Amino acid sequence: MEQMEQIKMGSGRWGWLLQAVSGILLVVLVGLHWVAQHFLAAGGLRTYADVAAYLRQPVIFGLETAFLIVVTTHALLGVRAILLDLGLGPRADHVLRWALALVGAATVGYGLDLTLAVIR
Amino acid sequence: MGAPHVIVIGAGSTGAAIAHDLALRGPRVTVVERGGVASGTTGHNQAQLHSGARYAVNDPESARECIEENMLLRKIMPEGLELNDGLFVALTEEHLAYRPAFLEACARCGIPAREIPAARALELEPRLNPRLLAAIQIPDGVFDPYRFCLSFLATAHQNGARILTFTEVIGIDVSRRVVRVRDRRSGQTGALEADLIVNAAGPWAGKVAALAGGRVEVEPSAGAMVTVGARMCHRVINLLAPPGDGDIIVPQRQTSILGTTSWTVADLDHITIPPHHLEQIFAVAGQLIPDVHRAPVRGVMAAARPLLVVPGSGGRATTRGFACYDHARDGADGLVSMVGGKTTTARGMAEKLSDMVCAKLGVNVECRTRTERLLSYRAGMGA
Amino acid sequence: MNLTFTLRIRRPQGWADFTVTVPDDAYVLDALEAAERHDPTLLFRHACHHASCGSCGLRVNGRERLGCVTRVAEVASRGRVLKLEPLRNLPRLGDLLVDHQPLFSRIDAVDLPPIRAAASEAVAGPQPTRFENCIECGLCVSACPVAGSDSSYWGPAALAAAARVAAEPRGRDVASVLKLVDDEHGLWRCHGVFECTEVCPADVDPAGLIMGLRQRLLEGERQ
Amino acid sequence: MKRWFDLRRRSAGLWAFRLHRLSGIGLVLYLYLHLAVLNQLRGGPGRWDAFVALARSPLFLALDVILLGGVLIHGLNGLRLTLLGFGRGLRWQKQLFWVALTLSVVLMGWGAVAMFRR
Repeated sequence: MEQMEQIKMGSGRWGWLLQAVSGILLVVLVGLHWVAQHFLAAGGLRTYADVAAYLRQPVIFGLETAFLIVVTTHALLGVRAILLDLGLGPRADHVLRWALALVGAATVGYGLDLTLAVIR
Repeated sequence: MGAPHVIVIGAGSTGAAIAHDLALRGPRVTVVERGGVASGTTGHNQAQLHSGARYAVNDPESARECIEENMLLRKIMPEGLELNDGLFVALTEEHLAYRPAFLEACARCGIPAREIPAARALELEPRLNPRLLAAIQIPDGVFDPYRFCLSFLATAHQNGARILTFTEVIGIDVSRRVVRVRDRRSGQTGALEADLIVNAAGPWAGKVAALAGGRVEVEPSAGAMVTVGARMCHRVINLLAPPGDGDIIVPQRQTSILGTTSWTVADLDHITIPPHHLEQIFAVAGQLIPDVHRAPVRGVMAAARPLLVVPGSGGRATTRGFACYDHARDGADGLVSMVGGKTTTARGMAEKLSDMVCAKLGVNVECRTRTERLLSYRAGMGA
Repeated sequence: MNLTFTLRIRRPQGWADFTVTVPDDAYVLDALEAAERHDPTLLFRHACHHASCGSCGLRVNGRERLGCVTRVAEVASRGRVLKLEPLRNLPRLGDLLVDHQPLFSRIDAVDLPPIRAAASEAVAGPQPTRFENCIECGLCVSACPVAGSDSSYWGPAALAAAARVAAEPRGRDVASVLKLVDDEHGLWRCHGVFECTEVCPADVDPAGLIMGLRQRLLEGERQ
Repeated sequence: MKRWFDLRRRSAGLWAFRLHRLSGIGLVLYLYLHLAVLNQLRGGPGRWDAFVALARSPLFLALDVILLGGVLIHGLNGLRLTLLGFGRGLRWQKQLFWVALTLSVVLMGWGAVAMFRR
């Protein structure tokens, strides 16, 4: 049971692995995002129409959503690692986990909502 | 009247072993040490768990003490020792001539000494001088002096002893059994009352005894040692000859300690090594294991080493043995001093002194340190 | 030939300068003992004087070293000032004196045997043993930025000890030791800074052992 | 915090750690700044296209180059740390960092040229 608890809480080995895997994924996703947004578009930045057209393509929408989720996870795990380094007590750590989970959900929610708004 | 209180001055191997012994017999024990644990003689010693073979010919009493303690230490601190035995090696005809007397003396002192073929010795210790003529295996070993003391003190602490390091003795009123101390960390001074005061201050035993008006005849000699940054051998390597300078190589973790020499020192706190001593060490050790000349020097050190002056010899003769002085004899009743000896025999020395202390305090409890297993040196002692 | 220079020692109430003269091949510890003769209130720890007890660790010009085997000539900066500070991340007892007990207790908790097999290569006769490489001096703990900020972190020395137990159990229960350190305040808190390995005077390579143990846990028992 | 910047006599590993943490914090800040800026898309083409024109100014491009550098060093050092975490390349951990740093600077330079030329 204790092992499961560790997995669920993303602590220890699983936390590190999640950070490493999401990191590797990001190398690909950031690369794609950067090339797609800045290189394929003329002049390096997309006009509103370009952005809308770009996001409507299902593959792009999938990739950008995945990117949003992975980058948020990686970023917040990073923030947690820094705060853990400052020596949090178990109670503060618990509060931190919940806070970061909420921030993560809010971030992804906000991103999706924004993307959908642009597509409609 | 609660348990009698004994103050032990000095946290070297002697003080640590005495604290352990007394703590098991009932008296309350407080150890007072000017510096850190083993920051005096014990810390700098050559870390050799003596089999006694070195002294079998010319100091059989010390030799018997060594072998007895050597075997006991293997039972009470089994994980605190490197137990790879040792070799006495002969390189010249002169060394061979010493062999019969050596073997016979070892037998007399109960030291298991077994001759092995020279070829076998070279197999066991490939870096030995190939010109080796003969080799005798004896139960030498290696310990870590600092951790040796920490083990005794941690066990004493668990049995109620208080260990006050960085606490300096600044005065002793022996008639009222009061020791005035200064805590070097806070700078505050204080007085500790005791029923008996034990002086285990090693080379400084003379100074401490003088504070109480007692006298201890100690020749403050010193010994030089060199550590090279490579483990040259797995066993302690001795020269098959009467004890001389630089004739022992002791492995210690990933280094080897070459030594030792001895000379009389004026000021114990400021020892400078006469230059030729290091050459002497390398000269002799280099015969045992030629590679020592190529290994990087890692540390050069000098250790103050109290040699007991044979009473009445006018300071000329000294012995490696040890002595307990009850200063009731010279007008300082209440102070007992223990001087000389070696770390290997610390437990045995402590037993003799604790017997004397318990007799004086009317505590008739037998010594239990022959069988009592020591705690790990990591157990801690609250100091 | 002697060396005369200034020891600038970090004391509780601030920096204190001592001008000392020592032989040119003297060690930092010799210089400290010379300073102690001027001012007996100076507090520092020492025992063996040849880097096998681990009690004389300190920071020399900002870097963790053992006083007993660090030659003054090698570290005295051109301006002939040697700045000495106590080790970090261990309770300070005064001047250059720190309490090693938290380090000892952690290594004791993972139950590292003090003795190990001496020779890795095949040797004639019975397998010789010797003391572990780690002399529990605390230099790695002082150099580790994580140990500095998170007191519940096991620290490089104890994690390296756990890795050593896994590599050479000598009767210890490896599974229970790994369970102790396989969590966020143990193996997985290390950020691969490798400063512990840089300052280790006994070639223990704590960071390498930590990463090796991570590999073992991640990839399971393949060796 | 002062201790984090005590780099006297320290080696590559600690530089890597400092840079990794610095770039990490920078990237997290940028992530939320970026998401906030994108909110202008809700204002329709007018608002967004005006913002895009502004974003092409040299100042923004310069900031983007720094961002690129941060992403590169964080990503490449992250790969280094993952490799090390699996027990690989331990003997060359310092060299791996210098490679990551050099690669980042080179690619950053190339990116900058590419961006400014358009």
